[in-house]
Amino acid sequence: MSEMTYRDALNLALKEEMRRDPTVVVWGEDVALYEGSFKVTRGLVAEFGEERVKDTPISENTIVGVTIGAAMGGLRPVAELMTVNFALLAMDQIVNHMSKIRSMFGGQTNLPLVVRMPGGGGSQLAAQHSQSLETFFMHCPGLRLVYPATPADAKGLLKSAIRDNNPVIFLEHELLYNSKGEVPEDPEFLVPIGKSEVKRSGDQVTIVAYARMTVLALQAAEDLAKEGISCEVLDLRSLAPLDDEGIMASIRKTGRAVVVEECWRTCGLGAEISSRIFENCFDILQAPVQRVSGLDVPMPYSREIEKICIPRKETIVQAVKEVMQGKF
Amino acid sequence: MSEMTYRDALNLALKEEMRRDPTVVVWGEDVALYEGSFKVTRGLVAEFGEERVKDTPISENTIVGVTIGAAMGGLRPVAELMTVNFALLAMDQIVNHMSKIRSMFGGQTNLPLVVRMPGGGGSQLAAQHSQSLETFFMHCPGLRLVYPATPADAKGLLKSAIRDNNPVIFLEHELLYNSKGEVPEDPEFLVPIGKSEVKRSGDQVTIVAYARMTVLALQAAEDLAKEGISCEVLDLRSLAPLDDEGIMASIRKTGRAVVVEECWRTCGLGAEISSRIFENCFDILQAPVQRVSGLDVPMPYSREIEKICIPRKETIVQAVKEVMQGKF
Amino acid sequence: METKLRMVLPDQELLKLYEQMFLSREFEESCAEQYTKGHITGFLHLYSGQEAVAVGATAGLHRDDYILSAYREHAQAIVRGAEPKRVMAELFGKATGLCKGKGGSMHLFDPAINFMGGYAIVGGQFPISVGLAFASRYRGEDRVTACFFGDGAVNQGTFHESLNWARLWELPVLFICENNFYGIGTEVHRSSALASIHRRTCGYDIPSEKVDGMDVIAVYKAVKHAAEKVRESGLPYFIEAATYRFRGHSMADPGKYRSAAEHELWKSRDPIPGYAKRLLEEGITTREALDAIEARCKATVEEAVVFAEQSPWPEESEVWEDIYV
Amino acid sequence: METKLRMVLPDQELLKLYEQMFLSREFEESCAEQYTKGHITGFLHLYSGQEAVAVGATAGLHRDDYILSAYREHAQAIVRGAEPKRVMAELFGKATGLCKGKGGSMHLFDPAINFMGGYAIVGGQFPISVGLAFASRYRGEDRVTACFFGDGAVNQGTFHESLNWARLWELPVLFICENNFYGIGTEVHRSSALASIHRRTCGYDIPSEKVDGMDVIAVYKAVKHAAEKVRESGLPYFIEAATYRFRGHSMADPGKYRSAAEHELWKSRDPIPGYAKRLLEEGITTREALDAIEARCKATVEEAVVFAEQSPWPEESEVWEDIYV
Ligand SMILES: Cc1ncc(C[n+]2csc(CCOP(=O)(O)OP(=O)(O)O)c2C)c(N)n1
Ligand SMILES: Cc1ncc(C[n+]2csc(CCOP(=O)(O)OP(=O)(O)O)c2C)c(N)n1
Ligand SMILES: [Mg+2]
Ligand SMILES: [Mg+2]
Repeated sequence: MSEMTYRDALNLALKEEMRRDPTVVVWGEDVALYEGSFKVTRGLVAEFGEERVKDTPISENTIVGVTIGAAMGGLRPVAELMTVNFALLAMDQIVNHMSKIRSMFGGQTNLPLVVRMPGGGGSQLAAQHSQSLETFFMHCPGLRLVYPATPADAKGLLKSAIRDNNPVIFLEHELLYNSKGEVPEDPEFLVPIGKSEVKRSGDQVTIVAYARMTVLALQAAEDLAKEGISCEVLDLRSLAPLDDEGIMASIRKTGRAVVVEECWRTCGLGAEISSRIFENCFDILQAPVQRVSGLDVPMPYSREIEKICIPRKETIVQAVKEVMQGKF
Repeated sequence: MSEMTYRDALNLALKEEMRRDPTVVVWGEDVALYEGSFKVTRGLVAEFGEERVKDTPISENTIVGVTIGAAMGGLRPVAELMTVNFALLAMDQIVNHMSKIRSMFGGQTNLPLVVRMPGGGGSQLAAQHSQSLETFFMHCPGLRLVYPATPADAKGLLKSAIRDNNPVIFLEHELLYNSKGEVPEDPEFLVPIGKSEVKRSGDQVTIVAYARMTVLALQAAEDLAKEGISCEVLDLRSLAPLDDEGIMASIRKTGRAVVVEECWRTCGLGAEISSRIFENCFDILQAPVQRVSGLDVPMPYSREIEKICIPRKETIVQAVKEVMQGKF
Repeated sequence: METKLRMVLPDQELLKLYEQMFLSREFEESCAEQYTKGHITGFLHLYSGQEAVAVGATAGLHRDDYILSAYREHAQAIVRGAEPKRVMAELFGKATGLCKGKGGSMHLFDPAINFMGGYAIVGGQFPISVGLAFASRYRGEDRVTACFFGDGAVNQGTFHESLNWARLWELPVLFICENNFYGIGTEVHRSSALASIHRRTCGYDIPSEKVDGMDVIAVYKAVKHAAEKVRESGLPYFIEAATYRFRGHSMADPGKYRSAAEHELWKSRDPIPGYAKRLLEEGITTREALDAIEARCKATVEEAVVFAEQSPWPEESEVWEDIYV
Repeated sequence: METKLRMVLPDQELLKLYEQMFLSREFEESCAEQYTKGHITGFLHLYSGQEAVAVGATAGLHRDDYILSAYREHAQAIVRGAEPKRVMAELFGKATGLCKGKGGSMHLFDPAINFMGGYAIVGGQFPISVGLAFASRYRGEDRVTACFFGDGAVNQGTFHESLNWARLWELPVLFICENNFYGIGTEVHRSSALASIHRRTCGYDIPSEKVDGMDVIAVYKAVKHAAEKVRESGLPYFIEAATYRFRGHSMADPGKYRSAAEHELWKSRDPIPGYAKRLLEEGITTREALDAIEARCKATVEEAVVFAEQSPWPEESEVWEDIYV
């Protein structure tokens, strides 16, 4: 184990996998000479050279399409879209192509590729640069979708994603890059895709969360513990496939749930999780599931109003208290 | 009243609004000389000329962007994307621009525009041409979203959409174009955006549906009536804003709900509606809400397997029976 | 002056081109019939009239060069070597189809013959072609990626992004535009500011040329030459083949936007009888030999239909297969 | 031979250009300071070095011509007439900001002066500009739409789609590429196959030219001439202005990818002192007069900061406003 940032953990995962497998290549806007907008690709071009680590033009739909073609041609490309917001320019290649190619061609090709996308709000980047688009990808069958909360998961999931033979959308939270944690050094350390993790054990209520929302949930649980409320924090880690088993096991233990999502509330993934809990656990549910969500608004720039558009520790605490009060 | 098809009702709405307001212009791929892939724009270029009815290049993101610019410049453009599948090439202009412009510019401009998109599955058009993408638009704040089930609603909603000062995504179901119904002749006949309609009254269970799903729900209700089950069929008509009041009023009456959606189940709009029902009506709900959804798969071509991927009358009937049996 | 055929290819090869064009036409016309009977459903875009492009181009490529195309791709797949009966079964939606009945007419795919797909989103195949070309260069393979597309596709953003990219990364992509002068009902000068499509590569520093797409030999020579250039230089190249579809855009389109005169003019340039005449005039074959070829093609297509008819539907459980590995 | 300034514009106008450039620079440098103090947050892309483009171009346009730009647009907005204090308040996120604090640095908008927005998605403004141009033609207005963008933006699909569209529909769009040779850390020849950007319009039949973007008079003349052409012909035109940003891409970028020598070379061509020298040499003004102008600009910017500081935050309820009409 050694302590490192989420950024460095991702960087290490890339390096280890590139060392291990010469078919792993990396590209994206400014990932080579500039070493990435968020510096996740630092040192890659120096170690692996310009044929394996490539800068691309600002052409997002083509970045994804080239990644698909390269995967079809036998490589394991890892593309970076500078931020998830720009994935909206690539929805054609992501949804119309990446997610469907294996199936519509009758299983005759795999697409072992990863598209990394930093995302999330909270840095006063305004409406066009603050989106949490995880639900779009989760809604589309044919994709894997992961979104780590900790440096260890960041490393282990990225390595698994690169080795996976399915197309994986790999989300990274911009506000977590500098967060620190213990990361296993073993180059075979992998975190399985599709498995959630109980990040804090508790028995009165389950907070289901992911990525930065997990971090906030843990803080909320800490505060709530002081008030005598015991929360279990379940970090989804993978959004597709969703770990139904893990979710339901926790709810069966606690009987109450709060789902925290950074994305817009309406038709957000929280609704899906909440519905699944209602559908599968209604026999033991002690209160309606609560959703804590991003507000259904284009993100405003000003920090004083931006902050109320994103779930906070306080809003989670409040939701937990409500769910503790609620009953059927 | 006169009987006409869904297609002709849409065509009439376009003509009436173009006659009424010279700032209404129409464009899209093959909408002018070819009169539209689905012939919804038949006769328009003949009546209104080539400056008001325009063919565009195959450039979907730019079709939407030009529509935004024209709306900002004082027109009321009605764009057609040949099918909703191609909206994935325009998600940048739809989500990053259209939905946010008014808000991020502090309310200093409106975008009185409509983007029409035929969609839905069931014609063996395979994975890239059979999608039901309504949830993507519903998830994104800043847009209006409507999806009529009948010729009358098609006419009344399209006219309202054109007169609305917000950007409206107007979905049309490809399999409904030839369906017939009575349509009011009054050129001031408008269907309000945001209001659902009870298309069949009943008291034991509410089937919440939209577009072609409403048609199937009505057929299912007919069959169920013979078995003594009284269904109310609520046609949403507008997906954004969602008519919470209408939905809850019906559920409060029946105590049971089945939500039918053509789109993919995971993170589909059915999850949202189901969650809202659980959240708002759990006190009177007599059984868990059931979702009937499109399968979470890329649509296969072969008609023998395509048909099981889309909700059918039978699957709705079955879900209603289950919800009648179910209890908390 | 037309080149003498024997200066271009040996007799057997010349006859093979004829056979491939004839087979393609037979296949497509049979598809039309099966569509009318309701055996083929969905969208069906036929290639009749454009055969010289697929046949000439495929002959000009190596067998391990990749080929990608749009949704009007039956001929490209068959000429490259896809079994007609498995293609027909695919169109029927049967389990024995090339893609198990999951893709249908617009999504043929056969990696065994390096046919890397039919794509139904206009412009979708551009970046995928560029990616495949990168993979082959990276792996040190001596492969050209041939990317076919229509005149309507050149206004899609991916066209621009991918041409720039292919030149910038110096990738062996051969872009082949089948200019049949219409994208559905829209004539090329109503969609492209510069209707001379091959000239549109000037902004990417990609050399281009125009070829008569109704002349299989002209296409063959141009593509062979271009593919050699791509292979030697490692750089992209662009060919515009002027051609015509004899049918509507798809089976749903009566094609009324084209004048009878225009249609007749192009019909008179039908690549198949024109080429037959040349073969006969230059003494390469006899009418009897051609008859035999034609009969063989007809039989192949008939067998394909029977095979497709008799094949089973996919199992319902198949809908959950082939999505994830 | 440089033209004599007085042959180009009256003295007052010449001085106004100086004042606008100086004000822009002052404004941007003050922003940098406010960012360091934490008063401005988010992304901040400064314009220092490029002033001759915004100032020369705006002077070459009519006041009712539309202007659209990307996210490095403070100067374009201010030069066009946006109040510096309301722009600064916007950057502070205050309720008195140009967009009520909702847009921030990248999304200035002021329809009263026909400044139709800063867009933060690279390439987002292309189609919107085309749509505005269509609206003005449709309404019979005599308006040019000037669309500013960077060298990095030309590889986006919308560039291609929109140039083709503007020419095809014959719309009065003046495309102005501010080529500062870098898109973030990527030099233009590493992103564009044809690094000479103005030549990329050949595929759309749009005339284009290149101008020295460090020379406000050259930009003014080129834009004025181009705008006249656009107005007369109703057709698009394209200008590439070669320029340089003196700072990193945004405040987060130390800009290490550019050599000190390159930086120095461009610094020596700083459009502001160079132009001052010309004004003095040609006897159009005096050092004292320039000092007075400069003092006035400084005062304006200082007032803007005070205004921004003292302005209130938006109410929380504002998050629900301005989304729907
Ligand atoms: C992105 C996208 N937009 C629109 C369509 C609908 N469409 C199918 S084919 C076609 C015309 C394409 O014309 P062209 O590229 O010339 O090919 P051709 O059909 O002539 O072979 C259009 C608009 C589509 N399939 N994909
Ligand atoms: C679609 C999209 N992709 C990527 C980005 C990230 N990004 C912001 S600015 C920029 C570089 C743009 O360079 P250029 O067009 O030359 O403008 P400059 O910054 O030099 O003024 C990039 C890649 C973005 N904002 N939008
Ligand atoms: Mg064509
Ligand atoms: Mg630049």
